[in-house]
This record gives sequence, C-alpha cells and structure tokens, in this order.
Amino acid sequence: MVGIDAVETGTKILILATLSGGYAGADSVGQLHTDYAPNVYVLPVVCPAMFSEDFYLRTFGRGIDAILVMYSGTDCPYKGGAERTAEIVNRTYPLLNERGIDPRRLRLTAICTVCTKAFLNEVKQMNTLLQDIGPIERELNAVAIAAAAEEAGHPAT
Amino acid sequence: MSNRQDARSRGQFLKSLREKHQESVTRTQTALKEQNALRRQICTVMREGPKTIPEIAAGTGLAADLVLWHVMAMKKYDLVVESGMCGEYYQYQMAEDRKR
Amino acid sequence: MSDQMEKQTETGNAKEEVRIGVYTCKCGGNIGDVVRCAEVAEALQNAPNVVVSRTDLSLCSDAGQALIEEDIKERGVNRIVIGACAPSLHEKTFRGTVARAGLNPYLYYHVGLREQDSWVHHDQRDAATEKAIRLMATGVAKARLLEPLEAIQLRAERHALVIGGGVAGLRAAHDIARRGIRVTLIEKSPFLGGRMAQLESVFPHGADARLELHHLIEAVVNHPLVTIHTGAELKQVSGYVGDYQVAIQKQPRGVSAAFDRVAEAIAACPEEVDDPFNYGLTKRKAIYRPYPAAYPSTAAIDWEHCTRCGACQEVNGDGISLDDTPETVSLTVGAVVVATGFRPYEPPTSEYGYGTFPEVITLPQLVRLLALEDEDVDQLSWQGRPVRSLGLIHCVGSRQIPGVSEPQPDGEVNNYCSRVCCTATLHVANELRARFPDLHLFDFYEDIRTYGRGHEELYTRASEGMVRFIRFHDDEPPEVVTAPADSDYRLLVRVKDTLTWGTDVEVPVDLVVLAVGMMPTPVDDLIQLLKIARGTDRFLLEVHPKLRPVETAVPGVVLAGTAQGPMTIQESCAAASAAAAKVAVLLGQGQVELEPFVARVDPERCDGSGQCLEVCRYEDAIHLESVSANGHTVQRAVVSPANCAGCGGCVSACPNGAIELQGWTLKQYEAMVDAIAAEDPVRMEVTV
Amino acid sequence: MSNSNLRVDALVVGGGIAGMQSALDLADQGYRVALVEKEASIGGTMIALSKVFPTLDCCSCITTPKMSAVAHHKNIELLTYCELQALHQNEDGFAAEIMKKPRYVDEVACTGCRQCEYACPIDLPSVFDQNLGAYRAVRVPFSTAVPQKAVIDIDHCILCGKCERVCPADAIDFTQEPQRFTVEARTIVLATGFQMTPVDANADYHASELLNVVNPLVMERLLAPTGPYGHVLRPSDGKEPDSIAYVQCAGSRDKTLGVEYCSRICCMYAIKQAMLLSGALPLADITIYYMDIRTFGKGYEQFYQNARAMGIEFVKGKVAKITEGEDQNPVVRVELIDEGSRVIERGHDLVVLSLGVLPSYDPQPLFGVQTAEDDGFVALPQPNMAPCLTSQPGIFVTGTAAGPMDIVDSIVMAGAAAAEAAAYLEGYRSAAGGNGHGPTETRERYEKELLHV
Repeated sequence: MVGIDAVETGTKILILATLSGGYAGADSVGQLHTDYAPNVYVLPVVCPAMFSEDFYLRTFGRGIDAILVMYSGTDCPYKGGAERTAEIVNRTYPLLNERGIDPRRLRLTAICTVCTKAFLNEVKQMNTLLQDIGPIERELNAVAIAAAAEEAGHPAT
Repeated sequence: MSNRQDARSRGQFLKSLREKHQESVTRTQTALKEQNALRRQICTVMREGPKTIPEIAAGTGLAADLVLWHVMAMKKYDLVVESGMCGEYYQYQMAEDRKR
Repeated sequence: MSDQMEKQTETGNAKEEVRIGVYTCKCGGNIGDVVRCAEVAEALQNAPNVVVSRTDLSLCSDAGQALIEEDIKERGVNRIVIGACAPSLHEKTFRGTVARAGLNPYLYYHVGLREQDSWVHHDQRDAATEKAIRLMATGVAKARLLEPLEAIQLRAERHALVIGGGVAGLRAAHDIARRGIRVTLIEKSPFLGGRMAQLESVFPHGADARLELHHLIEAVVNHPLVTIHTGAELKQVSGYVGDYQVAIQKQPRGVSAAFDRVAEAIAACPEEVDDPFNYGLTKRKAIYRPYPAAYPSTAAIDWEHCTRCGACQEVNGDGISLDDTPETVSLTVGAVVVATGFRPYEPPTSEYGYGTFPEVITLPQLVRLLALEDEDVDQLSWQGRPVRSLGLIHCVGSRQIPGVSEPQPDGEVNNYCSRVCCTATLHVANELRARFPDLHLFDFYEDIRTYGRGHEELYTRASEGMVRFIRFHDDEPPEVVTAPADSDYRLLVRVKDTLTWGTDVEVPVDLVVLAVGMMPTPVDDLIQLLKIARGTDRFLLEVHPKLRPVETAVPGVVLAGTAQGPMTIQESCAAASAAAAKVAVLLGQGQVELEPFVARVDPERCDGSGQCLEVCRYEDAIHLESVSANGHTVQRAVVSPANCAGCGGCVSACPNGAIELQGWTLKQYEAMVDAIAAEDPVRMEVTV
Repeated sequence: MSNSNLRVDALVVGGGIAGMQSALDLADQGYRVALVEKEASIGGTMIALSKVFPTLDCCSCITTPKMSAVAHHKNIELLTYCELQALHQNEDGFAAEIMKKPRYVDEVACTGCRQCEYACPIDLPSVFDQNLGAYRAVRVPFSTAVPQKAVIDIDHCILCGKCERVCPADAIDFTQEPQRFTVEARTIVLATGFQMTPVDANADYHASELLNVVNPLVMERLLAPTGPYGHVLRPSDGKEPDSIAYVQCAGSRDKTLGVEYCSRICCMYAIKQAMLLSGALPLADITIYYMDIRTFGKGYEQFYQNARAMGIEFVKGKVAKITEGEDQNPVVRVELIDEGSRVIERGHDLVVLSLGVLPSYDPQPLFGVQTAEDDGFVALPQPNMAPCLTSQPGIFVTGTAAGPMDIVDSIVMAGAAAAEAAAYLEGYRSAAGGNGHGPTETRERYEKELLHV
C-alpha cells in the first residue's frame, strides 16, 4: 500500500483545499471510509488565489515535500478566483525550476465536493512521485531557498 | 436554625416520607438485601482472580445472564474492571484487586 | 467523564495573554476508536499558550459544551481549538458555545479529525494519532493568531424567489407567502403544475391529482404576496443571502389573455408535434394548452416548433403576436428555493426492447394511455390491437450496476432507488385490474418497496387481484424478445423466476411497461449560476441529510422536492414546506448575518498602488480613497465589507502585504505550515 | 418553578428529534415555543441509538447539538418531566394543563456531578440501556441527557438519604410535590413519536423465553460507545457472538400481528447494524433473512450494495420459527423463498428481530385529533398536499406520530410542521395589525383547508 511506504519515507504532502471544493471532497472521502496515506495534511482555504508565488516557495523552504492545490476549478464560487489561482501557480513553476526544486512537487487540480476518486488518485500519484524523487531536502537547502524567496521580492518575474 | 435542629427536622421529614412510601421502600429494601447476597457470592468468586461470566456462573451456581447483569452494574460504577479476554469471553475482576 | 489535564500557568503580564483551550473529541468512538485521543490531549498540553487540553466522548453534547464554557469562564481560556467531526457539521454549534460563554465566537478554530483522519486511516492507529497531534498543532498555531471579529449585519430583502412551478415550488411559495414574505415564482414552461399535472390519481388513496393540484394553484395565484412568471428562467444572479440581485428572462407567451378563439387558432395551426404532456402518445399543435384546465388558461406558443406562418393569426390577429421579444425582469430577493423537479428516466434504445418494439412503453406513458382511454371500455388496446397480457418491469433506470447498465453521459449509472416506482406501478396495476378484469398482469421485480403509509395495501391488493409476481435477481434481469411467428402474442418476457427454483419462464405479452425511475431535471445553468452542488446521483446536494436537510452549501439557497432526490408527492410537499420554514428563518426578521471573513487593509502599509482593485471582480468591494498623511494627500485602499466576497484575491496582489483576509490571514497559514513541517509540532518555536 | 402560567405562540408536544426540530424551526423564526416532554430528558428514541444511516454519523453528534440548541434557545421554554393532563380550546387558542412530576432534585442547584448516583445503593435495570445494564435510583438519566440534572426514582428509593449527604450543591429535595400550571398557546405541534412492536408479538419466535433473541434497540445499545457492556456481547452469558442473524419484517407486513403495513425503517437499521457489527466483530458471520429489501431513501440503495460487498449475507427467506439449540444458541427455521420454499434450520449465537413501528400515543381523548382506523397513527386529512394537517384546526402532526418514518424524513417533516404552524400563527399576527383575519377566522380557514388546500 502506498500509505505505509509513504510513512517510511517520512514525506509530507500539504493540501490547500477550498472549502467549496477540495476540503468538502476530502470530507466526502472520509464519509466513504476510504483509507489513504496518512502523510497528507489538508488545510482549508477560501480560495487559493490569496497565495502568491513566494508563499509556495516559502512552504517548500519549510520542508514540505509536495503541495497539492485543490481548488474549485470552474465551480469556483468567486469571480476570477480559479483563473487567478492558475496564473499564480503557473508563474511559480519557473521559479521552482530556477531554485532546483522539481516543479512536479506543486500541482493544481480541481476537486469538487464529491470528487472522491479524483482526490484519492491525486494523493496516490503524488506519493508515487515522492517515492521516485524523494524528500525535498535532497533538492534544496531550506535556509537558502527562504533567503532567495525574500530576496526575489514580489512579484517575482 | 442550628445545624443540629436542621438535621433533626430533616430526619423527621424523611421518617414521615418513609411512612408515606412504606410499600415501595419495604419492597426495595428486600430487593436490596437479595442483591447484596448475590453480589457477595459473585464477589467471592471474583476475588480468586480474573473470571469470565460462565466461570463466575459456575462458581456461584447462578444463571449466567444474572451474573452478567450484576457484573456490568458493578463495572458501570467502577467496582469491577475488565481484564483481558479468554476465548470469546471477556474476563472481569474486582477493581480493588486490580489496584493491588 | 472527561479526561483532563491541566498545567500551571504563569501569572502576571497585563497585556492579554493568549490562553488556549484544546479539545479533542472522541466522537462517540468515531475518532477515539482509531486515534488515541488521550495521547493527543496530553501532547497538546505541552504546547506554548495552551492552558487546558482535554478529550471528551462527545464534545457537541450539552455536557461537552458546558465543559468548554466552564473553561472560558473559570480558567480564562480565550482561544478555543476543537478537533472533532468536519467543521461543516459542528463549527456553528461550537461558535454558539463560545459566544454563550462570553468569548468572541471567532476566537475558535475547528480541526476536522474524523473525516480527514480517523475515518481515512482505520488500520494505522499510530500514524493516525501522530497526524491528529500535528493537525491539532496547526489549530493551536492558528489560534495564537486569531483576533476577535464581528459578524456583518445586513438588511434582508423579505422576498423569496421560487424556481419551478410544480407541486414542490407551489407548496413552498404558498407557505412562504402565508408566512408574510413576498414570493416570486418562476416556471420555465408556459403552464404551472409540473409533473403532477400529468397524473390522474395519486397513490395510495387515489385522490384526483389535478383537483388537488388546482386547489394549491388557486391558493398560490390568489395570494396577494405572490407574483408568478411563466415561460421564465433565471439568467443572472449576483449578491449574497438577504440581497440577491436576479435577472429573469421571460419568453413571450404569444397569446393574450383576452384572446377567446383558442380552439379555432389551434385548429388552424399546421404544425403537429409530439405532445410532451402525453409523453409522445399523441400530437399537439405549436399553439397549445396541455390540458383543458391548465393554468394559466391562456394558450401559449411553442416557439421551438412555431414556424411563424401566421395561420393562427388569421383567426383573429389581435390576440396573437408572433414577434414579441423576451422580456427581462430584475428583482432583489433574500433567498432562493430551487424546486426544479425531475424527469422520468428515458431508456436507451433496446433496453428491454424500448425504441425497438413499439409494444414497449414506459409507466408514465401508460398513465397517459389510461387517461386517454375511454372509461367504459373493458378491453385495453394499444395501437389498435387488444392488450390481453401485460408485463410490468420494475427498476428500469434505477438500482443500476456499474459495468452492466449503460451509463449516462457523465459515465455514471443510476445506482439509486427511485423510491416511488414500486408503489406507482402497483397503483396502476390495481387500476388496470379494476378496469380490465380479463387482462393478464405480470409483475417482474427485484424487491417490492411499498414502504409508505397505505402503500403495502396496494401490494396486498395486487397480489389478491391475480397480478402474477415474478422475481428476478439483479444479475439476471428479464429479456424482452419477439414472440415466435406461430405465437398469438407480439412479445415474450424471458426471465429466471427465483420464486420457483429459478425456473426459466417465458411470458407472452401484448404490451411491456417499464417502471422508469426518476432523474433530476437537467439544470446545469442553474447550478453554475447559483454555485450549488450535485451529488454523485446528479440530484442537488443538501449540506447534511439530518443536520441541514433542505439547505445547500450556499447561504440562502434551499432545495424543495424532487430536484434533491426521488420523492412522492407527500414527501415533496413536506420537503417544500420545510424549505419554506428555512426561508422564513432567514428572512422573517428582515435581517441576516454574514460571516466577517472579508478583506481588511492596513493603511500603514498600503501605498495606494491600486493593484488590489485590478484583480477584484466585485463591484464596489474595494476602492481608493484620498486621505491625508504627514501633510500629503495620498491614496489608500478601502474595503466595503458588505460587497466583499472574501475570496482573498487581493491578498496575493498586494505588493506590500497590506491586505489580509480576516479569519484566514497569511500569517496564520504560515504558522500552520510550520506546525506541519516541524520535527516536533507541539514544542516548535513560536514566531508571532 | 416560576411559570405558573406560560403564554407562548406554539406548544410542541414531545421532545424527540421531530419535536426538537419543529421547536427549533419555529423558535428560529422568532416565535415563542414551549416544548413539553414526559421524560426527564429530551432526545427521544434517537438519543439511544448508536450510529445513524446512511452517513454512519455517531448518533449523539447529530442529536445532542439539537438538544443543546433547544435547551439554550432564547425563544424556547423547555418543560421536561411534564405531562399534559388536559387541553381546553378558547377564543385565543389552546390552554394546556400541565403537571410537572417531582424530580426530588432542585433543578437549578443540581450541577449534574453524579455524586448522588455513585452514593446510591440501589442498582436497577436501566431502561435507557434496554435493561442490559444498571442505573441507580437517583441518577442523571443518561450521559448526554438534557437537562443534565439528577432525578430520583421514588418508587425504587429506600429514602436512606445517602444522596442528600453527598450532594455538594445541596440539591436533593424530598419535599417536592407535583406542580400544576397552564401553558397557553395558539397552535400545537404533536410529535409524540412511536413505540416498537413488542419483542414477543410473534409467539413463534419465543423471544420472551430465549435470552439471545433480542430487539433492535438492544443491539443499538450494544453498539453504542456508551453502551452497557462496552462491547457487543450476547445477554445470556457475555459471549462475543460469532454468528448474528437478523429476522426482517418481524413486526410488520404480517396480518396475524395486526400490522399489515411496512414499518419503513427496519431494512435500513438492520443493514446499518450489520455493517457496524462487521466493524466491531470482524470475524463474525452476519446474515439478514428478508422478504424484500426496501432501501429507498437518498443514498440507501448504495448503502445496501456496500453491505453486500462487505460480505453480509442476505437470504431471501421467511423465518417461521425460532427455537433454542445447544449453548442457548437460537435456531432459526427458514423457508427459502428463492428455492421454492425449501426449509432449512440454522443456529446463530444471537438473533435480532427487526421489529416494526407502532403508534405510541392516542391523541384523540386530549386533543380531539383523529387517528386512522387501519394503522392507529394520526389520521391525515390532506396526506398528499399538506401532510402535517390533522383533523383539528391549529393542531399539526410531525414525525412518527404520523406513521413510520426514518430520522431524515422526520426532520424534514418537522420543518414542514413548523411552516404550517407559522402560517397559522401569521393569521393571528396580521389580525393584530388590523388587516388580517381574527383567531376564529383563522381556524375557519384551516377547516376549509382540511378539505381544500
């Protein structure tokens, strides 16, 4: 099972999940009593458009191995929220590359309130990837990246 | 009113109340005596060590369902504790024995 | 009794000290059977600022809540972290608890330990316990940074919009209006009544369907607080609970109320189309009235099929207009009731021979057929041929099996029970028996689900009335095939009858009737407009079947009737009245409360660059104001809380970090991420 | 108690889930509500359940917040341990004569600490725990009771005074007498609930003699986290059962029992218990003997299919008889419907009879509300279009008083009853404003509505 392997590698996946989408979707998975790997931490967000590029950089810098942004996609209840989230995440990828972080560690995906299969699939895929590429420590010196993020200021271009 | 007077009038009141409810009080007192007798038997067997319900029933000669009820009653009010399992049965022992 | 651990806290310090109470709920075993809650409570006890950390069997119970209240009052706890079921279920409950104890209700954070931990890591108690500690630590990290907030009070428009003019919509409209709240009811078709108008009698007692419906329609249309728009659809929605601005598009009716030569106009119309009222059994014209007593009584033009040839106008040109354009009605409403109803399942071609053999029809079609048939006739006929033997097949389009049944366009099958079809089928079977004594009736079923009051009697009556019941297994459904050439009958129903040792049975029939299930009326537009959600069964989704059974996750949008799932007429009416009660709760007092989770600008850090305005898509939510600072006039962003949707898009746009989303600040997120990332989430260094 | 005379808008009779929800839905609209409950705590049958279908939420998590909300609502006057003794109709609505039974405990002073309960020497079979466990002659009714106050069972008290001596709040008060007062209300919601078919209704099942043939509420308590044994054990000897069977329609769809109707909830509670059992006892075999599986509600069919996939055995068969085999194991004699009524006998460790739903209260004498001749539940003059109306204008019915229904349907119907009662009250309110109809006219309008909506 992916679950047990993931715990062994000691990796952590942060899920930023919208209250109207991914967070409710994660609750639906719970209501179905379907097990998944316990290295997953879901934080509720109103809309991930509030996070800028350097938030993601800093989060990786803190030692989080992967971030899944589970937004509401076309079901986003906020005008322009989904588009803006996608723009910011897309702008973050080259910044990750620059810093030697595998950009696959950051993933944006639309999860609806009952997208239980999709949720489980995302978790599983990310854990498979992490087994492949290992913890983020291998890729960066956490202090350096935090400093770089500060230096780069905002918005990074 | 002093505490003593208070206590005395309360005592008198309880007495009159006891007279009023004489029938149910007597009935319950009799039941309590029976209950205490049963509990003595059950506890005597349980003091030997952790026991399952059928073991206590065999030791006391009481019906297993009756033993179960009394053991669960004592368990609810912390007089008896569960201590492991033996086959398909849980074992129970006196809480004070457990502490020792 | 709760396990309790308390620790000594330093005294002194005049400035408000953050004193956090941490509560890990066992949820009656739902959490406690997997997560070792006492261990979690003990671990959190050691976190900075935590004054008390407890675990309880059921924190949401009165005693559990009293525990929290007491800690606030007696121990000076001023931040609360609760780990329990999903916040969607009990966040409001505990906010009430906190407020009752005299603490600002927003100084509380809820961690979902059940749906996101114990229920998804059953077999990994150690990992689940460790995860619970970490999740609770994120709560504590956030709690340290919580600030008191005030809910936003807004005037609520005492006016509700009801979408759908079927029995549920009408019932909801009636109850809201009787409660003294204005109602606008919109119906997509030109006539009220919905699916109920297509019924003749209502099971189980056989009440006259249209008579009962018309009493309700009369009560609704005559109520002074109700406005009705037929041919109307919702096109635009903006705003929030208490103050939704809606735009309704009304199709022209084409026929004026004064027009009194309807019959002639209908006769003159050359366009014949399948009559949806009779499920295609008959034809009607492009100018029509579905049935004589339809409301409104004025005929309407079916624009989809009208060629604008003008033949109807030649009867009397004054009453008919073929070139009116749609009209838009704009209004402000405080709440929306979605009562968009169901449509019968349409079997794909060849399911049980449907669409292949003309002798296979659906139950709704049979109901119309019986209505059209002369009452005195004692022999049922279909397409001019006598029906001597009739087979009824249950669960068509219901209780489908993935991988076996043909999926809907979304790839899912209808794995639900449609609830009404068993009783509806037996109700019709009994009517067939009464009207056509010689008709042979065969009923092919998996389970007979006559669950309601008076329903089982219909089953008993059908059994006693010589309806032959033949039970099949879901993995071996009946087959409908052409009868051999030498047979007197058109079709055969082939099935293994499990009631007789699985004997292969071939039943010759003249007509097969498919008891089709319910599917929701397609309302994709509405789902988009209102931002409401669908369940996996495609019906509209309630927040929780017991806690908030008629409410959607969108404040002020409630559900009524079969838009939410299969229901009988009785159940639709009850659900509609319950929806009306929720509307009355929201709007009855003329005021609603909004969550204070809106953007806030720190004027010290704002440099007036206006980048927040560029990303904000909400009208008047944020604007620049001129203020004087140090003798200069400068621009500063200002948020209008009532118009701010609270999405936080401006937060990431601000180059100075001058905007925060109240209740969900970036600092709080960073503290939470720290707790997740830290080696020891409890004793990690606190940077405030 | 200060409410010697209480004036409210609505009187809700019954503090189970339906009554609580109706009270909340009215109180949230701003109406004053009195909720009268005969037991010492609200919560009804629901609060004794383990988990609830189809979400498998812990039952207490759904019920206790509602109990708490009722107790704390500023518009609700909660009257527990009260019996309605007479009802009068007048120009202005109804006047209900209420008797509050003595708790022998000062409700204001009692903190629910249960020290009295621990001190009391009398152990009695706990009705809340279906007599499986014990409680004391003085007790807080159950762990999540609302109000969380002790009550003395005077019929089983020996007046030893131990409770009085240990009570830190000085709350024990043997001087209490029944109190009588009147509640005036303009409208009434009846939410008097149901009772289960007696476990021995079908004599062939021998449930009164066989200790291991139990009613489903026994299993609810065995499965509940606060249950009497702390585990699922059978009542004859505390054995962890290895084989458990359910007999469906044990109290319904049976002319000989006088219950011809389907009780609507039994299929789902049996499947739910079966699923919970397979979680609690992973090695146990669980069999459900049934005639038709009626999982008709939202999400219910999927629930049933999940149970099948989990390995719970569904046997289409009619249980004709239950006898006792070796080791007090019940033996069921089953006619297998799928096999041409072949008869088999199978032994199980424990058998649960899926009993049906019966009316528990006849509102005719006090309320003048008619009941149906065939099933005894409250008669519904407008069953399709206005299912909460009764034969009495101004009196509405909700929940299982109106027929068997599950919790989801009861809660929805409770909202509907609140809507009806609110509309009725508005008739008065607009009368006060001068442009509506008066009380008499309101009632007349409803009389008309009993015929036409």
